[in-house]
Amino acid sequence: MLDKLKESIKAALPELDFVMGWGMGYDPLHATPLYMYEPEDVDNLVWGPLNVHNLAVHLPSLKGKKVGIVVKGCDSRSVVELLQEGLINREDVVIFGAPCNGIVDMSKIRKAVPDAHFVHSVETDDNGLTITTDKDTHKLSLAEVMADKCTRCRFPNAVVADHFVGEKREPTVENDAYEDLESFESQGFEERRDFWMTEMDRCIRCYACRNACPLCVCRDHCVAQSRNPHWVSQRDGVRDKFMFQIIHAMHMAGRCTECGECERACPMDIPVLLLKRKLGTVIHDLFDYDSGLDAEARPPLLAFKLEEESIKEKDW
Amino acid sequence: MRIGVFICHCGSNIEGTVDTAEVSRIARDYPEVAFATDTMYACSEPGQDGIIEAIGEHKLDGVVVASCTPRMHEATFRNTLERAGLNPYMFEMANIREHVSWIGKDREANTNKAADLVRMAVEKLRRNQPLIAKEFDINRRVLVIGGGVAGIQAALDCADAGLEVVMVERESTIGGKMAKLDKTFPTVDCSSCILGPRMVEIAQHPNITLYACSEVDGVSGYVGNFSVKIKKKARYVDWDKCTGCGECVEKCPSRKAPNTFDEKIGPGRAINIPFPQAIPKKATINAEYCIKLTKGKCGTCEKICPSNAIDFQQQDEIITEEVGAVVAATGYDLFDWTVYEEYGGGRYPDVITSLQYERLLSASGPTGGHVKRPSDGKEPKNVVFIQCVGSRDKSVGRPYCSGFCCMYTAKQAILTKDHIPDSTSYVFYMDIRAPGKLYDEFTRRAMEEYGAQYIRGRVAMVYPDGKGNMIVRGADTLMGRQVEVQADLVVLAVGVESAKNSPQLAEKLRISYDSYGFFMEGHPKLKPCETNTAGVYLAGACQGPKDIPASVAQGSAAASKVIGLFSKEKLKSDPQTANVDIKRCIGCGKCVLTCPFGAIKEVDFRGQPKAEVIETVCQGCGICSSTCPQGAIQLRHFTDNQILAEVEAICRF
Amino acid sequence: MSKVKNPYLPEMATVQEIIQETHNIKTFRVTLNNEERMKAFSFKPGQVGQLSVFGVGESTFVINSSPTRMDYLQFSVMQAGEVTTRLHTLQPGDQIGVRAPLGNWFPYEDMKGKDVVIVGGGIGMAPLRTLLLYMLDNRDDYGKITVIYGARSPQDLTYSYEFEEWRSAPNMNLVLTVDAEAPGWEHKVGLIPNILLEENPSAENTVAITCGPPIMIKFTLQALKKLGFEDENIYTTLEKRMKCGVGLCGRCNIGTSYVCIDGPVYSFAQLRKLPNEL
Amino acid sequence: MPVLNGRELRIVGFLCNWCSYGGADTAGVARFDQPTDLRVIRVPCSGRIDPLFIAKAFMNGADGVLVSGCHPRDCHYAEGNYYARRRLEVFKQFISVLGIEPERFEYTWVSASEGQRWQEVVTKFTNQVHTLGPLAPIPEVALSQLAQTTGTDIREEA
Amino acid sequence: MAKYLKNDDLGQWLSELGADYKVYAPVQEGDSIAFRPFSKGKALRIDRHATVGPKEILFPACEELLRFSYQKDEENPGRENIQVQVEENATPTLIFGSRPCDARGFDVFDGAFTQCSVKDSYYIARREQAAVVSIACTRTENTCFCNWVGGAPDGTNGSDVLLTPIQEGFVAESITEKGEALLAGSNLLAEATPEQEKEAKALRAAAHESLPEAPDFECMPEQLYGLFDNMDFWEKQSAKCISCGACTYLCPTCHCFNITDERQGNEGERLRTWDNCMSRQFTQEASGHNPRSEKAYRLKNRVGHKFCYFPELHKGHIACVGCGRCIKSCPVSLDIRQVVTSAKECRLPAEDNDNE
Repeated sequence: MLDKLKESIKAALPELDFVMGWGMGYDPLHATPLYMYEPEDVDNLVWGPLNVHNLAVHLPSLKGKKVGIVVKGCDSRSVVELLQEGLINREDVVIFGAPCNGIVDMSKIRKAVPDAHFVHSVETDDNGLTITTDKDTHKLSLAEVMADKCTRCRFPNAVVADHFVGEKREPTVENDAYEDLESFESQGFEERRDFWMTEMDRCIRCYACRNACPLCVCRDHCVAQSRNPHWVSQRDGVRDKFMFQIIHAMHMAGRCTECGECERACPMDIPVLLLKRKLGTVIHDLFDYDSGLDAEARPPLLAFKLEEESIKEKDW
Repeated sequence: MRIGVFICHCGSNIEGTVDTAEVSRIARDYPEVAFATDTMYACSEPGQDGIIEAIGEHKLDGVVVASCTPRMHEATFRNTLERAGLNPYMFEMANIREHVSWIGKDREANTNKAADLVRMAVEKLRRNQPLIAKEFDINRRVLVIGGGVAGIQAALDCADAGLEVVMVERESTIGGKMAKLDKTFPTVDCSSCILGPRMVEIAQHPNITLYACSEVDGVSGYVGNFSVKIKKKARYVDWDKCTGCGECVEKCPSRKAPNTFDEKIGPGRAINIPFPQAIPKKATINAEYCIKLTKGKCGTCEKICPSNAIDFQQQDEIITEEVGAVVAATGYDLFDWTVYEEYGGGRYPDVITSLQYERLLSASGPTGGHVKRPSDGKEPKNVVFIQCVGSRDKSVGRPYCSGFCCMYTAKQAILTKDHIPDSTSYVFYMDIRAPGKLYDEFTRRAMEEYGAQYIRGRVAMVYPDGKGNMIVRGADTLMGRQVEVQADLVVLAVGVESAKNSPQLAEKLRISYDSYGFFMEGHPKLKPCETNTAGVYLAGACQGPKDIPASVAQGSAAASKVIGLFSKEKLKSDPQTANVDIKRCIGCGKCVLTCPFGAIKEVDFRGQPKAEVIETVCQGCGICSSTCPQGAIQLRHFTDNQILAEVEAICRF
Repeated sequence: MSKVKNPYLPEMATVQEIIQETHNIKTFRVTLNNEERMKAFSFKPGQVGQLSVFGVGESTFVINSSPTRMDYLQFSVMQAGEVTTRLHTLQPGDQIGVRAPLGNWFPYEDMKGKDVVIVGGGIGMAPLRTLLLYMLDNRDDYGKITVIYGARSPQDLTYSYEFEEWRSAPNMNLVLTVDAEAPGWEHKVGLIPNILLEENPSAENTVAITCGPPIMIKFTLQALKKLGFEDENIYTTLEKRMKCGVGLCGRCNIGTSYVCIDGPVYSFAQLRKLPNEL
Repeated sequence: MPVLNGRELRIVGFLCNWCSYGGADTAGVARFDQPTDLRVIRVPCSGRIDPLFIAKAFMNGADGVLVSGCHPRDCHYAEGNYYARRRLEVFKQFISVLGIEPERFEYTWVSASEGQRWQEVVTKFTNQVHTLGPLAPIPEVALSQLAQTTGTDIREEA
Repeated sequence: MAKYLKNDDLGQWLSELGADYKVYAPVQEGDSIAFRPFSKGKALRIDRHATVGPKEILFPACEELLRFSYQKDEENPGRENIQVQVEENATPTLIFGSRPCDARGFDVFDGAFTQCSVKDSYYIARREQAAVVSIACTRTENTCFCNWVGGAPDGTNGSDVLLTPIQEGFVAESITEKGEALLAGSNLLAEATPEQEKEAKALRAAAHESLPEAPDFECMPEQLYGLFDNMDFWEKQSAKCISCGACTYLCPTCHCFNITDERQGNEGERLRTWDNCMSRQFTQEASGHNPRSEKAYRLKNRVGHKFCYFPELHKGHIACVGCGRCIKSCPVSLDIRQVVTSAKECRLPAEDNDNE
């Protein structure tokens, strides 16, 4: 399948400035975004559970270029969302898709393999990963170390693609039950607050969560660093850090596809996706809307109905 | 910045429950406050002079007044600043009367809260920018919605002042309710004699364009430049050709159509001219009853019309008119009295409404001015009037007084005696409300000179006696006994309610309406004919029950407001509009999508898409500001930083 | 605790006088509250200061009064960002913070005995004014002084109330220009580089100093080269986003040179050696 | 100092100018007694209210936030409260994940004529917030710095 | 004179040190490790590199440079005086568990903040009162390259004490007088036996061995100046960068900062906070001009600063310690080693005579 993917990229490359995919990174456990300018670059392309990055994040800044992008199912929803918001032109992007079996969560790997920083080699196959460090070898099934988002994946195949290779996969689940959220919210309000206080306190305000987010399109103009408007100060208390995460989440309401890049990018392992998951379920329940599926849809918070079926505000 | 803070006593209105001296002492310590004092009446002349003096003496460049609601006096104080040479927008108000002193008596809590509100105002003011209103052209045409007496008055006053007037009337003739009346109180002069000439003036005035049988379909734009869509309803008669000769009406075989002008007493026709003095005097086909339109046969009118005016193909038509101001004069409708089971719920033909009775009294009515009761055409000798039917009655959701029923009932009692000298009128009433010039004298005349029997009490029941008459049973609370009156005819003084579809029209005009559907005036006392939407004015009963003189007065008042508005060379737009920081805007277009006024357009700035506000179109709602994730579009004087500063002022201290 | 002086601590100062120069430029005359410090204060023409509005922030401005006239320190402020906007709302008597002097200065010592050509545009006249007044107050040390000062319109010229004083100095040529004809304007009309060429000052034993908008500097430089000036004898002052003003915060560098301490005054010969990242 | 001797809580109100602010005025004119906790911020339209203002209020120590606008269909700006309704509803459901009781935030519609209703709304909401009690403030400085100044490691206690 | 500390006594020793110092040590939070105030009974994580190093102890992510308050004249509220206060709160601080690369980061800080024309009094106050007890690396991670930039897994620069973990304990060596005092002050530390010393030495040597061969970076300034205008190179190198601040904030040598004011009512403070040269706002001017508006310029400046400008200004000292955090925590795994070696290997165009 990888060969087919390479073939189709090579075929399209002459028409394109470059194609974004994944290549191997600094060690066998890490892939990294690969920019393919020449046919020989395409030979470095890899496909598998290490392709964690959502490359759609780069698309809005490539306006004026004609580029290709390789997408997993989840990535493709970000592309749809960008199309919907008019931030990229459909004719300027060529989308290569392939069925995805799921990607790994590095912190799960670190838990399973404490020596993950000393990895010597990694082999992947249909059953999972075999990780060899300077000390020993670990056989891990993909299910063990799979990112949470993949365990509830509804779109393993690209929802939009110009070239799709391989056989489409069945979704893992039909509906997202939001069990993680349910279990979190089974706690009392004070416990939830305490949880965020502890988690947010270690934030270093690097904004990797924001910059890794394919839909945080304000980026250089984000209110996090502006004085007018002055939504957050540069203090390092929980108040401003938490406020920023709330801003991020609310700005994503109705747009977020829960690709999880914010959480994956966080060097401090703060579970910031949970906030967006909450909004995801609220939006879904209120407006029967899933983002990133229909480039023609009007997003729910930029629309209204005279009578809202699911909002019972008059009861108060 | 050097801010001056003025805490108003409002006599004892504020000072009674707020320690204003203490508030001003606290305010002195707020950032950039250079001067703070309490003052007896900030809005009075000495109060305003004091502010002006302080501005000069303390070199103030911003002012906070803590007094009543800004909805009352914001404009007043902005003027004060302007007179002192400051930009009028370097001003904020803290509402310590309606929101503090009047809603609680705890002086300590009130003083503390007032000080907080002043702090919020100071923090907001610190972030104000001087604003200069943009000027724009006025389209000196006015739309009058409704051709009743109030609308007619407003239209003629405007037209006489040289303004072009567009009048839209829902019915096929203007004249409204007044045209249906026989006589008017308290002078008992002929209604059509005084209204008729005014209607003719409308028709003939070179400045007035009349759309009868039409409705307002949509309104866009803003003061000075409204664009109005008018739906000309299909009437199946080409009015350019129709001469109003009435032959078609004569010959029309469909006689089941309700005669709405005669309040459905007396026969109607599918094709009709409401009454001989109708303006415009044109025939209209009621499609529901027209045999041709319902069954495809007949077409008698088409055959006999001497001017070939009949057009069965006619469709509704939408016309757009551009105007600079709107006067809403849509009047009222009558309460649907059939909810009163005790009065028969509409089952007895000889229980009629006051307006139906008015038609029976009228020479142009179905009985030619001879009072004949509907059931058998007999002249009634005992007429019972029941007042407050759908007025002052919480049980039917109409707790308000309709205001003029007492008067017209008295008038009808007098007229009954005039028409049938051997008759007796009985009036069941709750209270007689006759506060107006010559009004109380008039009701007394009805009792004293015309022998009307006034019985104070509610009617418990009206029922037929089985011999063709009605029995009215009620209480005489003055005498403390039950009474029963045998009645040949029962006339219900039915109350007033807002005209049908008033809320829908209000939404189109973007004005408020109360829970009964009456339009909200700008201020109950000081702006009785303005609305909260600039350029939209009210006349007549659409704002609340009103009799003819009051409606006419308000029609003139609304006209004078329009004339005043149009007397300006140019209009100034409220400069509190949205503004794009082009360096922050990423051109995502979310603001363009959500602006209800189309006031934001996408422009190209050095190859990048950016948002741009059309300042005269922007109404200052701020939806764009809360939509823009970068905070690149900010509503002036309600910027994110200002609201955040207010939030901080509340939460941090 | 270390004995090292706190480089971030401003001195308190009082705004004495505010002059509205143009629609968006105000000049502030300030004195340090500590009289001893004010008396002892010394700086060199071209050095800058950081003005603080506490609660808003700091911003860098050249001290455009002359070291020879020390009744006050003068700063001209064009309204652009948050700090400048706030500065514009100040009134005489208001308190601000000052960290000064900072940075390097014009080579006024090396210029002695030479002719000087000053080319300024708009707010760019501010740093040049301090040098000009210094030279006027030490008139014998310098040769002929040519000042070419231009702005978009007559209303955009700063320090117009001083033009008479400048003009009346000996061996001095003051040339004023605006971009387009304006009612009542009796001086030159045209772009600064063109007027410079028209004036045709000799490059012989002459130092040229220019300051203004980037586009003007670019063409002025070309004009100066045409007139025979060498890069070594052409100076300008640079502007960068600054925070600390003392070479520590890391944002104003061009390669190894930190504009806040190694600048703001550079000769074009120096700039040519630095990486191309203006 | 809004938290008057412990009797009051911090309650922030955002009211649209045309309806609810007028409604509150009407309540005042009618001398309808109300609790004193609420501080009103006047905005042109409920559509101006970015839910993040409410979040900011909670972060800064508000114990309750009340938003009120024109009834749907009655917006002075035609559509503002429709957008507001969606955004505010989403926000109201969202805050539970932050550990803020949804009852600390309500939004409602009160027209300029509904003075009585305004009194009821304010009274009911104030009582509702008092039932929940004060909301613990979110620290403005890093917890580790707090530890430094208090000399105890609050992490350990948590 | 090496000493020996048993693993079991480590907690006790840190508690003892706590009497004179505020002790910071690495602890786990989530999947990350950070330096936090030590308290007994708290599990230390010294088996792998901390996610965020000890830099913030001496250079806090946020600190108050000063506090100010506007004070009103009693008689005339229009007259405001401003009081400015600087809180001097540096206390004796001990950093335990840093790695040699982390400690070497303080070397760079010393260069940037203390050996320059204007000195940073805040940093100096803390630095003077700080003691650093580092742990030598006996195993090197895939992202480690300290030997490329002049460091070593057992490097001593910046540390007062270096511990080498051996079976069941640590061999402790003092580097400075301060370190000597630290070791002398406790009965928990015994004299290390020759076997223990030998074991430590062997482990350290093995660590040296495990590192990849170091390229010669002598030529880097020249190479980087030569590549300055080669935007194609920098655009390709920075293509996958998302301009976040993970690399700079986690870097033990990055010392750029921002200064902002905050004010509430009449009080406020001037804050110094970490800033990030990879962000566009870093050099954004009010006029709209930005000398480093694209990420390619910013990566160029970051690499240039570390491998060219800083060494030029500071006796060849590269402003990178090879800890590998910027690689490991980069959301897109951008590898600075690869950027620098590519730059090194780039063939520069022949000297252009016009270009002086």
